[in-house]
Amino acid sequence: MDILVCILLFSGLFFLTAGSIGILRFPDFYSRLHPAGKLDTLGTLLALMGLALFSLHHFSLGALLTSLKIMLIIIFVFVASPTATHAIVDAGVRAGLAPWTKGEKRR
Amino acid sequence: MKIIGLIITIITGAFLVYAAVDFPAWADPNSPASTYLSPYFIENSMKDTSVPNFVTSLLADYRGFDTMFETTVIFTAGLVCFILLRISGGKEPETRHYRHVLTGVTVTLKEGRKIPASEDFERIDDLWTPPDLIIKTGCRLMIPFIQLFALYVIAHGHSSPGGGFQGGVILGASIILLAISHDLRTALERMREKVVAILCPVGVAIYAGTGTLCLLLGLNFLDYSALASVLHVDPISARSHGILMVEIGVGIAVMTTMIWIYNNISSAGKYNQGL
Amino acid sequence: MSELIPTIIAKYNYWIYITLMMIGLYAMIAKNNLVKKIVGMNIFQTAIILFYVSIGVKKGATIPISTGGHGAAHEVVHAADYLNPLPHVLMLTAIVVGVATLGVALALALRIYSRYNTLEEDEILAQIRKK
Amino acid sequence: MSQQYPVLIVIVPLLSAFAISIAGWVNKRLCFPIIVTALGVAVYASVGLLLTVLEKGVVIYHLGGWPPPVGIAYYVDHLNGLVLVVVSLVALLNVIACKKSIELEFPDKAAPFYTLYILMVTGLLGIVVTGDAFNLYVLLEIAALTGYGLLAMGEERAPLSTLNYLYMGTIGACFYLLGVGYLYIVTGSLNMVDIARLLPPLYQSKAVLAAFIICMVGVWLKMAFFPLHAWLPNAYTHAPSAASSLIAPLVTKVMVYVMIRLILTVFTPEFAFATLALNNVVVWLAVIAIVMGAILALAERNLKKMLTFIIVAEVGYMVGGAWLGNRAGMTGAILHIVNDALMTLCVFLVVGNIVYKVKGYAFEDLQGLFRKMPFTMGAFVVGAMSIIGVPPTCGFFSKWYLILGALQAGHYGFVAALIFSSLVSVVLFFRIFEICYYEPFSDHHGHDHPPEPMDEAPLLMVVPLLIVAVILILVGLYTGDIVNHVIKFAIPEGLV
Repeated sequence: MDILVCILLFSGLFFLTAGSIGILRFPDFYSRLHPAGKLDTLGTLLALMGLALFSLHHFSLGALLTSLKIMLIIIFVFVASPTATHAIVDAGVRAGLAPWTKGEKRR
Repeated sequence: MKIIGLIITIITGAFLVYAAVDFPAWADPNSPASTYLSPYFIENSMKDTSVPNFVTSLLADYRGFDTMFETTVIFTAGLVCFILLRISGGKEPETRHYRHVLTGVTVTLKEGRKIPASEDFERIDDLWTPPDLIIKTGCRLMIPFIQLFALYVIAHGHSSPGGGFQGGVILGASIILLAISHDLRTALERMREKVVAILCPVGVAIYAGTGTLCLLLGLNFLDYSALASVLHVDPISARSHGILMVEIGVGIAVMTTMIWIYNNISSAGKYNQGL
Repeated sequence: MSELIPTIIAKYNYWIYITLMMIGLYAMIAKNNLVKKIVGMNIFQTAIILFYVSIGVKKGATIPISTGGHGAAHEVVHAADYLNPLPHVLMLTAIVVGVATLGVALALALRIYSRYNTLEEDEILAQIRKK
Repeated sequence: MSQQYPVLIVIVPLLSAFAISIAGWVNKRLCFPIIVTALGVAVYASVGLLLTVLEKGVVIYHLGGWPPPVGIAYYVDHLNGLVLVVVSLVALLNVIACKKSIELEFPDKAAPFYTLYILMVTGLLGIVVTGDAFNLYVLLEIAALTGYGLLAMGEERAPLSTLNYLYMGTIGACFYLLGVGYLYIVTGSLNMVDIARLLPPLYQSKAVLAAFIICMVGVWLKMAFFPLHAWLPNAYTHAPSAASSLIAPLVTKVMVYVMIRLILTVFTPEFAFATLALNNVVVWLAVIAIVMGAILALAERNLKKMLTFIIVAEVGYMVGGAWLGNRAGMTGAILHIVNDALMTLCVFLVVGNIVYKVKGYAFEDLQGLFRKMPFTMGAFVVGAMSIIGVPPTCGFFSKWYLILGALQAGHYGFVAALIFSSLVSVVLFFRIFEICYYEPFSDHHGHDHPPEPMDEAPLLMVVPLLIVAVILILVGLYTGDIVNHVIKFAIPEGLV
């Protein structure tokens, strides 16, 4: 059980870290949203799943309620985060921001 | 100006550092702040008000008078934004735009012309852009849950972190989310300006009115134990119920103020289109 | 020197708040853009909020909500187990005041922008002087 | 009911603010009667409270039924009893006098304007009546926020000068809050009387010193004490006349009250004057404030702006008087809070009337006003005499006490500054009298204009103004009673 929690947490943290590095390293607005949208969502999901499992460690009704709440958060993050990323991309397109192509300078 | 700013900043900072040397260390359990008044609140909150969340009992009862003015500050901010920005009685623009909902065809009308009254056309603005389907659906999915959570936060402020301010802000955020994901006109159809502007003082008046009710029942202002005779409970639970009453007032006031400020600032007082 | 370092470590919350506050103050005095000044003002207020909240911390204490819940009215509560709730309450008020001030300041900035079409203070003053 | 007076003073205006705000959406004609009734109740309650205090001594009111220091308490003693009466009276007279100009300037926003107005009065009354250091901060912010709203409604430059005021005001309030935080960290209490009880063993602590200085700087920022005054003249000049004639008399004076309250009650005079030995520095600052205020006023060719610089100088009077550190100086400062509120109200109401009729307040607009608006200008003469300090009016007596205090303290610079600024005021006001009285006759074209017919402002504006002018003289005549029965008890015995 503990090992599973650890694996989940660490993989979540790995994706979050990778996402942060990606935000810094990618060349332009749209490609930066790629790590920001996907990796953050996945990292949060995994980390929260780990926490939900961890709270079931000592099983009781209260602990079950807590992990249910965490599961609810997971669902909402899963809905909200891609929508938000989509909204930002949409705004970028409407503002007339051209995507980066190979050979251009970083923006 | 930069050099003057730097000099002033350094002098002030040095003075504050000089004063901080005499302060108790961080997280010191024996500092005067932790030993003089706070033990009273922690140890007697349950006995006095039967509220397990000490912050709530302190906020809405022991120092409820502060909180009443805090709510008034929020109301004032909404009112100031309104009085500064709202352009009332604005003329109708010369051309109006309508959109046929089913086909997406946009119709532009000169002044004086009318379209056949039907459900098929909706009024739009000059800078209107079609709301994105994904965003619309995503937000429509989230808003009911956000509002439900807000009500939970208001109602559960007695025994978990939360209360009127937090819940009110979340409630306001749900309406603002509607305005962002669709457009301001849609949000205004749900919450009309007049409703917002009247509910806001009503919310604060619920707070002040609860206090005044206590005064009329013969005790001091905001002494909720006076409500015991009205609510038919003992004075200690009366305090708990009084706190709930004022939290509801705060929630209403904060929610409407957030919406009010958003409406005014995002449309610069014209109320035609949001961001 | 041997006394200085423990002092610095033991009171680091004060140094952080002073630094933040001075950043805000500097932005308010030195920046030319009105919105940047508003941001500086907000940092300034946040620094004070941080200062107050850090007063309320106690070693070995938990958040100020009774662990017994509603049913445990007769349970003895030890003050040392809970954080000081008073600064939290005061700062709830200060946060609200900060938000209100921010709203009013932004409304004023909007009015100024619609009048002068700029938010740079020197350009606005030049426009006023021209008249 | 009389034991509820302290809270009624604040609650009745507050509740009426919500009523006005709602009435604005239902029936606009209800707003004015509500605001006048509410302020009338506030005046009644504050006068009743002052009489109770005179009879029985300090009145303490426990809000929420919690005794201090656990809860918030109101302490009403002679000092704030007096200031309460002044604040509520000024607000009542001003709203009646400004009804016409509010309706003229904001035809469709009168209701929010009245709401902000009465919220501001609530804030000011609350600042004066409260006995809790943090509660004072909250009310300070209410008064400030409403003030920004009211001031920014004015001419086109008003938003910019108000935003500058907002920056300075927020820094000032934050400094005050920080000072309270320092006091809280060393004492653990927020109640003013309780802090004063806990402080004496800590007088040597650097934190208390810092708390005192930070609070003072914050309060000085808010009251526009000289080097920190830059926001005041523009903000007040461009404001709508109804707002400036409320804010100019009250805000700076209430802040002076806060300073005196901090010195007398929280930190006690022993600490402020004896332990710190900052008196001389502050009094010299006040001297500079007075002189600079007078000189800057002399340079203006605009009646309203000139008056705002006079306010800067008057703040110098009060701060200097309070920091002289003796009984006479403190008496003068407290008396000057009362007098200055009334005489500033008088001259700003005159400006309001002039703006209502002439639509301007530059010196060129004032020509021939004595003939055109005799009653308004008559009141202006009384107000000006009071600012100059001519005997039957009240301004003379507070200056008398201030000079007495300065002589007692051996501070001749302050005496010289007072006399200098009085002389400058003479020049300032006689220059205006000359323009208002003689100018149309010195016509360049050489032929006489037919004398302009009398064109006085409406009765609703003139009558309150004349009442203020009469009060100015009455306060002057009864100064002895005010000092002997009220102010004498407001100053602690320790101060000689």
